[in-house]
Amino acid sequence: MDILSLFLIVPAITILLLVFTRNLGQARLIALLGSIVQFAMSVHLVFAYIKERAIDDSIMLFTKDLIWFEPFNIHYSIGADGISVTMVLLTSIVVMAGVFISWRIGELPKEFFIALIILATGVYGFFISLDLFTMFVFFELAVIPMYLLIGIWGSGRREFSAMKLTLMLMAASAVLLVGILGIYFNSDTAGNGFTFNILELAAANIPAEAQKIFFPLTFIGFAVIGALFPFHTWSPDGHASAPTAVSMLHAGVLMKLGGYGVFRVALYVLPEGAVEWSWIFIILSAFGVIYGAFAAVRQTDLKYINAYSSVSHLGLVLFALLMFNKTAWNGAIIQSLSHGFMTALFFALIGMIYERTHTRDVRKMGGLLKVIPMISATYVVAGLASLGLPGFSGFVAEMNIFVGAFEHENIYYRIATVVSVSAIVVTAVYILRVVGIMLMGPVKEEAYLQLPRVSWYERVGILLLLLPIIGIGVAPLWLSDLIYKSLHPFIQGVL
Amino acid sequence: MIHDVSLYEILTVTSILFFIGIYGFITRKNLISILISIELLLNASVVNFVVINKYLYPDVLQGVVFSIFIIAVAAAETALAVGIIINLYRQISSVEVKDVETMKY
Amino acid sequence: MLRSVIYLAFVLISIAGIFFLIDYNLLAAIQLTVYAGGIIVLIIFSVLLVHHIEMRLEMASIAKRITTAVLCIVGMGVFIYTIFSFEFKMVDNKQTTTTEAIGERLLSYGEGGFILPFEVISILLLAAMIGAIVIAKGTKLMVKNNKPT
Amino acid sequence: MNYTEILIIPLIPLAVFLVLGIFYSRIKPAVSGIIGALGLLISTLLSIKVAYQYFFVFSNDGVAYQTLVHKTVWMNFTETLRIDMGVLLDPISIMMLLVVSIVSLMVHLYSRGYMKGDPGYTKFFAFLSLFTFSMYGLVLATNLFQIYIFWELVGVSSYLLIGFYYTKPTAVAAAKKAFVVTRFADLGFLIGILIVGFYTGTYDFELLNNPEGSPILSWAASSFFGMSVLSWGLLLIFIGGAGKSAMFPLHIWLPDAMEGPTPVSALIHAATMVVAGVYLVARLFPMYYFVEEGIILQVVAFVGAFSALFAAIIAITQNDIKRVLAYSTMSQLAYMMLALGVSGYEGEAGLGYMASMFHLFTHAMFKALLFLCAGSVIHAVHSNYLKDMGGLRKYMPITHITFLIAALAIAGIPPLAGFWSKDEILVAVYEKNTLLYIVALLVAGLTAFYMFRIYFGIFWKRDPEYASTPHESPATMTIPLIILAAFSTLAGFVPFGEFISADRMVLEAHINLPLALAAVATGMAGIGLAWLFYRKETGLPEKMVDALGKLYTWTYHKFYIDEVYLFVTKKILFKRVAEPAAKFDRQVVDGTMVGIGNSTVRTSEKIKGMQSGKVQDYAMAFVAGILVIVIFFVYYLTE
Repeated sequence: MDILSLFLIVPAITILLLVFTRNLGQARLIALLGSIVQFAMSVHLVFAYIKERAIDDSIMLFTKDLIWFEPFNIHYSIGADGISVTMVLLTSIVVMAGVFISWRIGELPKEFFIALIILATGVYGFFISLDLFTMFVFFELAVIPMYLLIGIWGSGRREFSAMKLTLMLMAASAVLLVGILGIYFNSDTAGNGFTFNILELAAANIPAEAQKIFFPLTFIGFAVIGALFPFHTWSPDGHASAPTAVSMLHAGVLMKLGGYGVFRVALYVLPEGAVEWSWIFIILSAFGVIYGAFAAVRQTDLKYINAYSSVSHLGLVLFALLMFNKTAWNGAIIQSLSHGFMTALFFALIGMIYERTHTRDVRKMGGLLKVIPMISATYVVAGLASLGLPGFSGFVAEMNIFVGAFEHENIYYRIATVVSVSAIVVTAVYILRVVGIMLMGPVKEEAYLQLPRVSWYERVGILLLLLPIIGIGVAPLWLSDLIYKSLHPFIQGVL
Repeated sequence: MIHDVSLYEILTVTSILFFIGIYGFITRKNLISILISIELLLNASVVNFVVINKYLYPDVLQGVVFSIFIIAVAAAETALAVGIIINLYRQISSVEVKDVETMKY
Repeated sequence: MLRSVIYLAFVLISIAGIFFLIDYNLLAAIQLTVYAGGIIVLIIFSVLLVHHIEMRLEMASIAKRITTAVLCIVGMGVFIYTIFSFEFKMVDNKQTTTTEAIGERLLSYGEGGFILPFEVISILLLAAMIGAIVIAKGTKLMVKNNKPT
Repeated sequence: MNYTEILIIPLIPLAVFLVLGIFYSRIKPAVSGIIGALGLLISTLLSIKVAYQYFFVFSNDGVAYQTLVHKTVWMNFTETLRIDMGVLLDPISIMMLLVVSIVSLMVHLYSRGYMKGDPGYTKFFAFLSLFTFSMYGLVLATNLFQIYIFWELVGVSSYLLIGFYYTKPTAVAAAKKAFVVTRFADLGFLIGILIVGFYTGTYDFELLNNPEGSPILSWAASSFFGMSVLSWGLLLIFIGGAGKSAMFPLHIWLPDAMEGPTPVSALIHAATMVVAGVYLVARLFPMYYFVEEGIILQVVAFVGAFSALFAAIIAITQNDIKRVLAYSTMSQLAYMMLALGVSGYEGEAGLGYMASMFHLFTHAMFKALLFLCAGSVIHAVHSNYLKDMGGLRKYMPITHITFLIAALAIAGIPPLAGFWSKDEILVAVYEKNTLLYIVALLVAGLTAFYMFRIYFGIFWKRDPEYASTPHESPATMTIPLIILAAFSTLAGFVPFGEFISADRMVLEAHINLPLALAAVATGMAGIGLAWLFYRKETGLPEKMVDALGKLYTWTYHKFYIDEVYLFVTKKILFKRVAEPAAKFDRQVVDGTMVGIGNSTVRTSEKIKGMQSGKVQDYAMAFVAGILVIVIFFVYYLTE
């Protein structure tokens, strides 16, 4: 059994078992077991990968290839490099934390966990796929449960948000599909027939004309889910309505599909198109970085603040990816990971706060540090991590991005870098504003004094997410080595 | 076999019949009228089958056989339709199309 | 209403006349018995059952009628034009198709036999019959079933 | 050198921080204080040992002091650019190591008394340890990025400590302000680092600071708006330093930062963190000096001179003693900047550099002492304001004496520490630029004046009605005062030039008698004036206030710099940028997206009628469609 396929099989088994559960207790137990197994597997994968990498120099390791639709040459083709390995690790941790955070999910627990794990399966599949079409299938598999999760278990204007989110992502998928098919039908440069396989596609040297047409389609298709300005508006509403664990998975993992897809497909397969178009998307993403940060400053709903913060942070990922520089790419991947952990943590904390105070309006809260110290202190830490404090993962990522982007030979690109660097100040403003209003200051309502303390499962969830943030931030070398080596084939593809 | 009447005339007649049926089907608002229109449509096609069989391929019998089938189906259909109409009338005392629209919802 | 049914009867009988003319006696007979005899009666009965003499016949809106009329006339024009522009290869034939031939054809299970459709049609007819009965007296049955013991 | 020992120095506070942070609720407050102080004592002893070894055992007479580096890779950027973590030993880093250790130790000891009974006692010590760790890291940094990392960390510790009384809205606001303002400056710093890294290909101080090395020589290769790009980079780095060291116009956070507990003000906002900016410029001094003939150093000098004067003037009018001290700190830091700005590199010309570092050292001692004394006073009268104080010399003799020593030291009265260092600065400035010298002299006089204004105000003026009789602070607080007073007295006699100079050679500093006399005279004049104004209680201050009118109001309101900032941030950035951005997003961008959705809905509303469910309508459409198709096929395709 190859260890990558297990990432699809284990969730499938978990889902199967979940079908037979009868109540919340059983459902969460099964889901937890499943996620723990996944986590163990992903940790094992990291070590197995490091061991294998030492002796194997091929681009992808642990590959497996089965054909599942002969007429179009569609394969179930999987493999992993350093980037997918880290992404899988991120996913498994966030899923596990999500299960912990949803420990007391109210209605339809079984269905909730099933949808959650289907989503996770889609994400795993996406990260390990080497076949464009299979990748697309998993992409859709990850998006669809989102609709149910928000529509059924959400709050506020959940139907609207769920609809908006799904429609925008579907529209993006449509664009993406056109791009993928465009790639597919231009892939026969060597006369061996069309192919969906990414590695073969990258080697095929798709004609430059076709690249220029299909790069924007592919890029936008992926970038919508990566919250590229101006296609980000599904994210604030979606986050605001989604239940906690879904927000976590959504912001923590699902939005990473965008950056990953851009990197793996748009840049790798269509490098010439990317060079041709990069300037416009750099402007958009650099603008998005600043814009998201400024928009976050004036929000009052915690989730909105965080959603806009995500727009800002993920704008940085796309920005870095377009810089065609190993350092910046390294930063982009680490930023993806770091943002994944951080927003997941943020949303988990927001969920806990909301559960206790029944409001997400920062103006209505105050002095929470006194009342729920553990949650509030973690919120401060998460905030500091988010504004790029050294010692946390965000700093490592951002510095890689900035240094890498600044290495670009074109002065305008460097100026764009300076512009996006300035977002760190605005980030500090909106983070500290929330901390100042919500956590510090006098306690605003008497009722808050009796808020329940943090429970063990919440504590575990928090720790699960906090430790990687600190881990990456304190010792980034192993992670960046893991990623850096895998970037090599990509940069060669581009230059 | 008649020589004064050619295939063209008969087909013209059936075409006219057919479109009268269509006109009736679309414009009438009464279920029974619609039923009658359908009979016209079916009959027009039956005649076409038979006539073409007769004039062009006298050796085979497909056209005739199909006509018989069509007649049989038409009979069945009419019986059912009448059953439905009567039942409907019992329930809502009307056989107008606009009154039956409630069934859509 | 009743008048239109009578006209329908005339049309059907006329079609039977066409069958007679082209020497398909069996078909003509079937046409007369099934259509003119059976279906017309059914329809007449239903008309009598559901129709009151004071009921006004409703028609669609004028616009719709005109559209449909135009459509039909155009369609008819197309049909007739097509028919007349096509050269049919007329085959001269004098033989009368016998009922026996038709019957053999219907029941043969060899090449070109129609045994299977025949059986299917018979089952369909049966089903339609039962269905018609059930539907027509549906309410009563239901009332009977729902009656508490 | 034994690098393990050096590594242990910063790691002890880190360990203390982790222990206190993780076992936060399980640890007794008293124990946490002891752990913190004990840990720091070890660090201090080790620092002293390291300093001794470096300067005396390891030193090679007659030759320039070596830079000792011990580092390990922390993160790789490219083949050449990377972040190392390590320790760099050279005279100034060791000097800073001593300053940080001593002041931090004193503050730890002092806080055990000052913070007694506070609910956040353990937290306080944890943060204090975090700060000390970060400061050690900053001081020992081997490259620009390491210094930036710890720069941010000290910033955040400062944020946490200013906001220590987090239920007080003013403290929260001050903490936020401090962080955001310095963050803004750090933005400059970061961009500066990026520029320097890009053009020189290294972050390492060793390589950057080599006067003949390629990084420095590369400045001529590129230019941008009339200045070398490298100069722009250095200017941006200086902005970072100016933010931390509260140079005008980035000084606004420092006075507000006094909302934090007083020991914090002493440690962070007087002695250590705020000098980081000065330290940064000193650390990169060869670069500043050699790149484009020191063009940026002139900026440094003028910014320093202006800030010194500006802060000294404001300090005169403030009534909150901690704010007076804060402005005084700002003024003194500016003094050090000024000295760096006028300094040369080799031999005698490098006097400014040496003087700046010397002043940094002495200032750390007496300013920490001043703050701790102020803390002691505040502890006794429970107020920061001069109007609530007076006549305290009777109640608090130790505080009184130590405060007086510190005040005399800062006023530049021989033989106290401040005299020696300030005199060197004045000499250095005098040799460079007369205008700056006059400013510096004026600042010296003003310094003496405002220091003695509060001195007389606290200890001599008539008693206000005390609710309860103030009494001397406990020994835990007075002992650090005494120790620091001793340092303030003796620090001036350290032959500083032998240890620290721009080119690492021994620099013989000598007293320039006329200049020294002028400085002392100015200081005495300031003190005398203060005596006249505030001791004699002649009502002169009020008269002066009336006479100056508008000028006084302006000064009292700190020249409305805060208001300008508030206007820019609140009115322009928030109202004109952030709010429109948020609105724009909701209405225009989101509106477009939702609009697409809505127009789809509307279109489908419109065409919904077609799908009426009426078979007859369908039939009509069907017939029409069939007709179209038939006509198309028959008459178009067959043509």
